[in-house]
Amino acid sequence: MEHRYSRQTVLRDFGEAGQAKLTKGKVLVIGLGGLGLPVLQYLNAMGVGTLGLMDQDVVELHNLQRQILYAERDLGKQKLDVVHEKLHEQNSSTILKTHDTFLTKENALDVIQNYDVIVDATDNFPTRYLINDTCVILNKPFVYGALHGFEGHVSVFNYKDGPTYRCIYPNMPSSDEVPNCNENGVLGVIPGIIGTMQALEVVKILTGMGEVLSGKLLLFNGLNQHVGKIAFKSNLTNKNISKLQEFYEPMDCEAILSISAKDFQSIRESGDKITLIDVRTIKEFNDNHLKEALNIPLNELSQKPIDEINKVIYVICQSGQRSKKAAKQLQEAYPSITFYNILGGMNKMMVLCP
Amino acid sequence: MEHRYSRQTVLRDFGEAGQAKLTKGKVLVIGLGGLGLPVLQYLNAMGVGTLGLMDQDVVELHNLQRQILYAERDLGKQKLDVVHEKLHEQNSSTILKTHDTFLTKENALDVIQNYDVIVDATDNFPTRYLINDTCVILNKPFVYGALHGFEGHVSVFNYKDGPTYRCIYPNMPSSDEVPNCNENGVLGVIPGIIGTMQALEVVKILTGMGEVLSGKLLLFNGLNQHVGKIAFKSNLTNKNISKLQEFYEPMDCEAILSISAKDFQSIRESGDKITLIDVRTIKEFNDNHLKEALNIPLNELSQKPIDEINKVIYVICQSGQRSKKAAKQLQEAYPSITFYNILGGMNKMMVLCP
Amino acid sequence: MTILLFGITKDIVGSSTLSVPTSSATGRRIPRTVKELKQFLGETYPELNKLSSLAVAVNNSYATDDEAINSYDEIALIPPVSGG
Amino acid sequence: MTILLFGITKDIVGSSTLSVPTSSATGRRIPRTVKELKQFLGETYPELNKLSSLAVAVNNSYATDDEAINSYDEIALIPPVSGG
Repeated sequence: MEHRYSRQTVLRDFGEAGQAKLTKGKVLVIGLGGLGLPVLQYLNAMGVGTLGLMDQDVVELHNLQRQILYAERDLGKQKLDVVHEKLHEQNSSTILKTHDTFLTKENALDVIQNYDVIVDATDNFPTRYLINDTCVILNKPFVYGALHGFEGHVSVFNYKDGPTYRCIYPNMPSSDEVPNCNENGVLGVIPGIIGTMQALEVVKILTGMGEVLSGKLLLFNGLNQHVGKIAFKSNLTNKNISKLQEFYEPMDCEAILSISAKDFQSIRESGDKITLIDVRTIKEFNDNHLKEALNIPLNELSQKPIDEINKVIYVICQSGQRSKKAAKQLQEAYPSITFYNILGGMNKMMVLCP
Repeated sequence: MEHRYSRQTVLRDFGEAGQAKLTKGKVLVIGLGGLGLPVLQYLNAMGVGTLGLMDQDVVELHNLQRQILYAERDLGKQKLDVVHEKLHEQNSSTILKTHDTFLTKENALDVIQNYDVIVDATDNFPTRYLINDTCVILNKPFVYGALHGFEGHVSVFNYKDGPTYRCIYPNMPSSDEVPNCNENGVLGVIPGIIGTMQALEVVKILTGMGEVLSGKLLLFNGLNQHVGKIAFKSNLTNKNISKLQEFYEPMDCEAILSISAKDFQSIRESGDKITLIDVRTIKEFNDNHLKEALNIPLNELSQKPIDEINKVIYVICQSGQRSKKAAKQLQEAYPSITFYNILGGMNKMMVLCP
Repeated sequence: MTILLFGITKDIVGSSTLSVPTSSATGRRIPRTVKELKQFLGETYPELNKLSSLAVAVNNSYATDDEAINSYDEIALIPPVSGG
Repeated sequence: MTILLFGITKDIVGSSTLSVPTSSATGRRIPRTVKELKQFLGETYPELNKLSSLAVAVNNSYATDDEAINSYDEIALIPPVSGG
């Protein structure tokens, strides 16, 4: 009587059969931001059996304006951890698989092959093209959503014989022609509208209910709630991709490499020589620090020259926030060095090596 | 630099001016269900200054399929409490006003006059008509959303000179012609799509940005993501309402009256004679109970006759869930008696009179 | 003429569209106004007659009972819905 | 002919629609294909020329560069967008 999904299983076009198909479904959501969160929250609520989560960012203040899963106390935490916890609390029956990485040319085929439907909830072109090409190679449908200001796009690419992302946008725009990574901003509620529409497409693909938005690009204009659809066709060249490109541009919008505290600890234990900059204040540093760390507080970073003999430099702070900023600043100043931000910072390191 | 709302204040048509208008805005959301939650979560994320919450239901298992704010551990809790806590954690700057009641003919004018925009996120016709009439009397715009299966409606009624709900649907349908209260079910993600569209209309009303969906009924069909708009005009008769009707049908979809534990304790302290039925098991009852309580376990309720000399009977259990069922069952069996469910049950009473 | 059905009307008819003949080959009277259309449909689907508050749109505009309809009009039946 | 602008094209032009003259009163050549339209617009808004991956829809269908356009066509410029 109090069946959890009774409000939807009662629907003639969905029913218990639809629910059973959701339970069997495996969906990977790439990106835990404005689009990925509503997709995950609704699919989890509705009873999709297996959900894959992939992201490596931490929760930042400017995320809160549209990423409604996060609370203020989550600032600085790994998105992956926060989302995993909240989704489990929301529906303990869902199998949640976490992928603590960004999507790369190296891992894309391995990860994506395990899922039935992929959701493109990223914020940058390189990852969108990588998702497209991987899905074409593996013959997986992917549900696309993207935003610009008050506008949004939704479509389902590579669904059965349907067209792909490259059938509308054959080549990746160069970085100076179209703003990347939300540089242009987005009204907070727009990703909610687009993300929920993406979740609906996932449900239609998994259950076979209704008409999948394949071969049509939905254009939403938030200023007047106008919804248009553009029809487009498959271009066989784009359906015949057999391997990934040699090169997709850096995936992380903020272009900072990162390393988990655990992996960093393994490197420390390997005995290799490490260059580690701790960007906390002198006081914090004096309270506790890793023995190989060199202290350069964040606000002094621009005055202190870095020895360019280093190939790799790790950067740490208390939680991973200031070190991210520092790594970004250093990466711009010293392009010949590779900087890694240590995720979770001293907070995580203290747990690993108390 | 790390401005919380930077992703939207950077938008030319919104800007710091739009943000300042949101901060000043006062929005009442009536109903903390499938529609009300995404409206509140996005308006809270975006920085609307004052949000009013109104509902008196508890979280039930079948809510979780679409009401993504709730976690499994919230089952049985008052929606109002859970939503208040989560919204505060999400944005501690928002002024949250809780209205621990359903909207009634008695309180509607008093409550609604304090807000700039009203969001109709209810699940029944009587409340929709009451909201409409109150907003017409007080000259407030209200953002309407409603659902049926895979479909949804969105519109803004009574916006400036624009038409009202009665300009499309002049009279309340009788209870046997159109299903009320989700009897027909709804696909979990549809309220997410409609609710986020409602939130967008609130933002447009508060900021003056874009075109408000006034004089147009948006029809969303989830099966094919088709969005249509029907134009309609004001009918002056409907704009000239000057007082509420004598009677709107019972507001709570499940038609059970309830009383807060605090109010019930006041009645106890007043010394009036009270008839109280405790529907917990004999064991629970023996462990602890209120001294005037009569024990009839829920599963024996149908066998034990109730004395119809009582005009009012209060019903209690541990958390308020079983007593709600019991009150419903009793109300149907004894229409001449008025049954009240004690919200929060013994859990709340124990705090009030340990 | 084709009629789009929403909400409970779709459930009553069991389909999201309905075709109404525009020639009198069947001998039935062809509806010329919104009111006649409602009556026409009510004969086949008596449950539609119960809907006291049924909105009808002609070419995406709300239409009153006396509005004329033609075979090329786009017509939609939009009953109130209550879910939330 | 009226052109609907989306994404960055709207930002470049500063409006959500753009009107292109369909008579040659101005002496400028009237665009007859999608490609000519892009060139025509690029003369007024040089930043549009930078968009290597700009989709154009004619009457709600994706159109290739050599597709013919007429004054009564509904045209939309739809550049890729990246936000998420």
